[in-house]
Amino acid sequence: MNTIVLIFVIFLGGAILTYFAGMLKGILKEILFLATVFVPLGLFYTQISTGDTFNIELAGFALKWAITPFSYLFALIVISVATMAAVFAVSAMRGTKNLGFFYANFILTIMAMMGILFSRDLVSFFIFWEIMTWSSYLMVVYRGEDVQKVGIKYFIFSAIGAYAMLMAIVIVYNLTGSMMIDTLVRAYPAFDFNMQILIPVLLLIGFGVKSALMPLHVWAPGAYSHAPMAYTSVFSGALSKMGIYGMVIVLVSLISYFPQGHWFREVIAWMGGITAVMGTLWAIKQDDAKKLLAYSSVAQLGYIIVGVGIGTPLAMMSGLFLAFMHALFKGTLFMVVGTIEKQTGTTNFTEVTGLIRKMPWTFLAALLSIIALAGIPPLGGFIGKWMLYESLMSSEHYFLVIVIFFSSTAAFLYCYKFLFGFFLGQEEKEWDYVKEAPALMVIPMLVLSFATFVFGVFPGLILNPINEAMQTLGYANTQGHLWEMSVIFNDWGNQVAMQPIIYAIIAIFLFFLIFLTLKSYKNTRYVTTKDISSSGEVPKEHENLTFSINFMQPFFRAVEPLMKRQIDKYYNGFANGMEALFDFTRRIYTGNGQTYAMYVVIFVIILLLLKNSFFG
Amino acid sequence: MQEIKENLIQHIKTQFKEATEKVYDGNRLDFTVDKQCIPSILTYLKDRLGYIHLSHIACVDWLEEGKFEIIFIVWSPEEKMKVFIRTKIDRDNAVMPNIDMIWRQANTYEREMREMFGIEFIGLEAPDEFLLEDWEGPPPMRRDFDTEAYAQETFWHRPGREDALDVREEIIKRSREEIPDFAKKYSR
Amino acid sequence: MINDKNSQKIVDIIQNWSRKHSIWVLAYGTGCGAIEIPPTMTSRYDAERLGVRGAATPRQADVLLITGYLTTKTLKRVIRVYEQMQDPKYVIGFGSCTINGGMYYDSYNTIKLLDRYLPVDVYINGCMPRPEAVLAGFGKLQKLIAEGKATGATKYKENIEWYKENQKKVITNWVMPDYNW
Amino acid sequence: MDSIWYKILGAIVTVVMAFIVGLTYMGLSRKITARVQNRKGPPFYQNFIDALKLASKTSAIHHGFLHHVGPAFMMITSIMSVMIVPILTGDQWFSNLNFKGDLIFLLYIMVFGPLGMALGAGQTGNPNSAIGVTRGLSQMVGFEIPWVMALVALMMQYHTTSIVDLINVQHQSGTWLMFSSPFAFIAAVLAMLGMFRYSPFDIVGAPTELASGPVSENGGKYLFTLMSSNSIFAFAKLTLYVDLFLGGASNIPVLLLKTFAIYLIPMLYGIVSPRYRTEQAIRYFWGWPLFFGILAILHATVF
Repeated sequence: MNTIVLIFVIFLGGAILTYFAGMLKGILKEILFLATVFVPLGLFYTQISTGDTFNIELAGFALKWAITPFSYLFALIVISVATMAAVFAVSAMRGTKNLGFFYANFILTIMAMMGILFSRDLVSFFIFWEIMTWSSYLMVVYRGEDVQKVGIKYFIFSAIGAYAMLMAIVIVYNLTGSMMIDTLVRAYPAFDFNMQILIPVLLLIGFGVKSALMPLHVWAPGAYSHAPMAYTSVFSGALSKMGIYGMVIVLVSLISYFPQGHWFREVIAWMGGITAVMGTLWAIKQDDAKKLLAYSSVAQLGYIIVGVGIGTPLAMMSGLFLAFMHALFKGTLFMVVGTIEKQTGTTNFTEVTGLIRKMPWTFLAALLSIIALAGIPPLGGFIGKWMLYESLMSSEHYFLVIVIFFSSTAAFLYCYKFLFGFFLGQEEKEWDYVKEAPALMVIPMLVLSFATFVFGVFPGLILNPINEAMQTLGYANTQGHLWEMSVIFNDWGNQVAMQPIIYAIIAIFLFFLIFLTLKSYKNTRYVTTKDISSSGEVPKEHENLTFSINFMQPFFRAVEPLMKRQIDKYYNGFANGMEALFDFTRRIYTGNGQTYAMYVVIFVIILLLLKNSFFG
Repeated sequence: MQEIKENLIQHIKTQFKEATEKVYDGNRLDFTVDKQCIPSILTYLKDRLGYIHLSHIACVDWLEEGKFEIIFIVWSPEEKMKVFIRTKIDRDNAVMPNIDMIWRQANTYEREMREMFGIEFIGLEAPDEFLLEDWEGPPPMRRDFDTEAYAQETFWHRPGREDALDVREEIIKRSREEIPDFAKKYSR
Repeated sequence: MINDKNSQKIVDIIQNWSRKHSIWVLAYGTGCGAIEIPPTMTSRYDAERLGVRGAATPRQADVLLITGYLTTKTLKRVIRVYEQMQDPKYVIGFGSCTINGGMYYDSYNTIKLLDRYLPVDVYINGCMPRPEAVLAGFGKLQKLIAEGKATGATKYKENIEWYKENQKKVITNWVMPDYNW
Repeated sequence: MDSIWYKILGAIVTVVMAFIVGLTYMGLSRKITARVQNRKGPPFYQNFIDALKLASKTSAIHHGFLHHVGPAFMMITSIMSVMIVPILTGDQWFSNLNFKGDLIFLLYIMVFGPLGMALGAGQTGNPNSAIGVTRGLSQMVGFEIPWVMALVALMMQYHTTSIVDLINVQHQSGTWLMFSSPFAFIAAVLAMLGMFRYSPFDIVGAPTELASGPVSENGGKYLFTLMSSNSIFAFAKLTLYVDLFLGGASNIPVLLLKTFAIYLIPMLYGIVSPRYRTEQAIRYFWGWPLFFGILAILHATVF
């Protein structure tokens, strides 16, 4: 059997098996679950190389599954996040109800993502897209809280995206008579102007919803924060990248052949920039860690969209690099929140404080990921941001640079809030019972966060696949050295030019650490956080001195006018209008048989009149 | 002014028969009432007659009579009139009705009186200590509390100069100044 | 070489010189004495020219300046602040109240002798001492530091039992964390 | 091989020089402030005495590991920025570690230390520290905007992200960038007011209301490390301004003269100003400085 098919069979069988294995004894179903995640992904990583194909004829449509270097890159994202999240999920979800349901959906999501990456034709692409949407929707409503509000919102937006995409697919089939993506790409330059605009726009709506582009992002905060955290690290880390995946294909393979494509890209890039700013501002305001990370995901996807939207080789590379990095660090951060939720029972910054001495490894993972998120030098996020700035500069998007820079500076505010809120501050007696999470939860976080460090120092490890992927997309072949456009990389490619600087940083750091530790070592004491200089007052045990409510208040007083309007309001207004419309239709459908009979009579009369007047 | 005072006396007298008034010159008027009437007379003054401002609550220790006198001073910004409401309570059984639901700020005065005089206010919601931290002695503002003896007993004292000389002469010699006339009477 | 006595002496001289010329003061402004600090620090008397400068928190301060009477309630806070200061540290008692209780000699809740509770290096007498007197007090402290005689903190550590007993005698409800050096 | 040793030695000498110069400047600022207030003021070397005293404190406390390493984080930033900014132009010893695109690197490395320090301040558990940190971060978001606008204007005008290239531009054209792109200079100088945290932008430390904010739990050696890193950082920033707008310097006296001239701006502005509230400070930077930043970019697009 073809390995590609085998992978899907294992996934599908595994999903069904784990669903029914929910009744089984604990450890068995966990092993089953891990096996169904690891075996196919391992098969994929070892057995499949780019160029493998699989063709099938189904209901008159020719389906083609294959893997290109470009989809291989995204498959790497899926593999790295999904395996770690699976290990994390086993331990994190232990003891919850409906475990079989969770496992099955988890596997289905991964299968759908792999399917999207495999699909070379629009039909299977759409089918897998829908499977992904459905399984993620079921995960969003998994806990059964706020289903009305959050679930429906996610569902409606997904449906809008899916139908836009479906419409595009139908149009494409109408025009070309084929469902192959390659055919679409080849035929696109010959389409007439309206179709040339309409098809990308429809597709971009579909992909924009998943990648939480600005006007379509409103589902994201709720959905990200309501799904179980073990799943959200996949949701935000890998699943949102599927939108980026599609967007890159549309922007590069279609828009590039469109004469006015330049303006189109500009609009997308600016939308990404605005997404980044607004996502950041809203993230700062959140008091709930899940919501904060959700808005931060929106903002980070904004950066990626900026890079992808600009579309120069360097910008595209930075976008893809950031996509990879975002998957790593945001996956870790959601796992951190999941860990804290499991250990303390809450994710609110105003409640939990001072966990650093109780959960040091979790803190280390969070710290590394936050540094990567903030884009501070030795870690991976910095490389991506650097390339983004450089590309924006060289492509003369100067105001966009400032927008992005504002957003990434403001990101420090929520980065600090995240670390401070959970780990720093007063150590309260209330949380004395908290212990470090089990090793199975800590190890995936540490692996992913150290990966950000490794890729920050040796970005060539990712830049090589990105390089290959971009050459399949049609960027110029530069003997595998695309990254030399950026001044940051040195001649031998797979390392950063700042390597000596990184060594210098570490050397200076160690030097001063030794100085601080050795200087009057004996007389340096540790004192508890209750022993602070508080004007001589001794804080009593029940007195909480932590500063966590209204954390960034002065900043918000300054940016108040920006934050007044929330895009949700417009959607609510729109929804209210729709409701009024439906009310009106309900007045027509009274439920009375006689009225319907009357409608029929009136309709027939109108038809007759029309027939007489137009055709008579 | 006189008119206002008479009017006020009449009002109070009809409502509170046992109240005895004392008229002062200027904008001041005293009423002495029973301690049970205190909440009602203050409410009446505040709600009906416009005495909306509680200026002060004072306590006087009449040790010889064995009484505490508690004085409420209220003020009407419209009539520009100060009204003193006095009441006397037993020193041994110092219990007062609580009025901090009429004026919130009365709470502070009541806590202070509770600590300093040991007067119990019924239903006063302020459990913690207010001014005196870790105080274990008798209420210090009662007149039978001998503060000097207490201080002698509790704290160390630096022994004074045994010769108790007037060092001013020395200082004058050193700085070659003269003592001004008005200061001379203070020198020993 | 560092253990060599002579070189240690030289190091001591240099360190004492720096401590002498850089005095960061935490003014514990109780009572009326606090008002004498602003003129001392500002243009008229300008204590900064001697290296005397205000510190914001006890962690940064060298000198604890107690400007006036201490009730039993504030004594608790002062002890707390003194413990939070970093070695070497000095205490200046400021005004008659810290010396013998001053005008509060018969008060039921002010302590009369500060040096029974905290080791005072320098007293500045007067009620209130004028800024000139305050500067003279700082001068005296500088002299003591330079000579290595301002050893209040070591005295305190050596006689900690005695000080603790005295402190607990007036502060009956001892809720603060115990001494933690 | 020789050149590497030269560079390393040069970097160490630079750091020492930055420490001395920075502390001297801070001492001079105290002296000048005193003279403006009609006082005698401390001697200009007062800060060295203070630093020595802090270093010779015999005891120190910390509230946990991050608090312990916070000052070391701060020190990295200072030394890294001194090592990257070219101190003297055309000098083998003092050209330092600069490379292409170091301007962007500098922008990010400059926030690394404060953030590490902020984490240290966070672990102290002192609410004043946390409040100070939030104020500092908010203010940073404020002044970074005009500052980045000024830099972007320079970068787009001369198509480079390297400091050395910008210095070379000034050498070739013969005029300082201060005159050839004046709006960028104004925006950058206004941003500098916030960067140096003298009043009216001293909302982070704010000794009277926040008890010196993030450093309120640091004493002794920790405070010494912070103080020296602050002075080194100040020198690095001043040298950066000189390099960018005043044509760099070819020998040390000229460098000192130019840096001190720049340093006088925030200092003299600060002496006569009371403190802003946080949101006022942010709005200040988003007012005229932002306007000049936009002007600078327009100016750069026109030329």
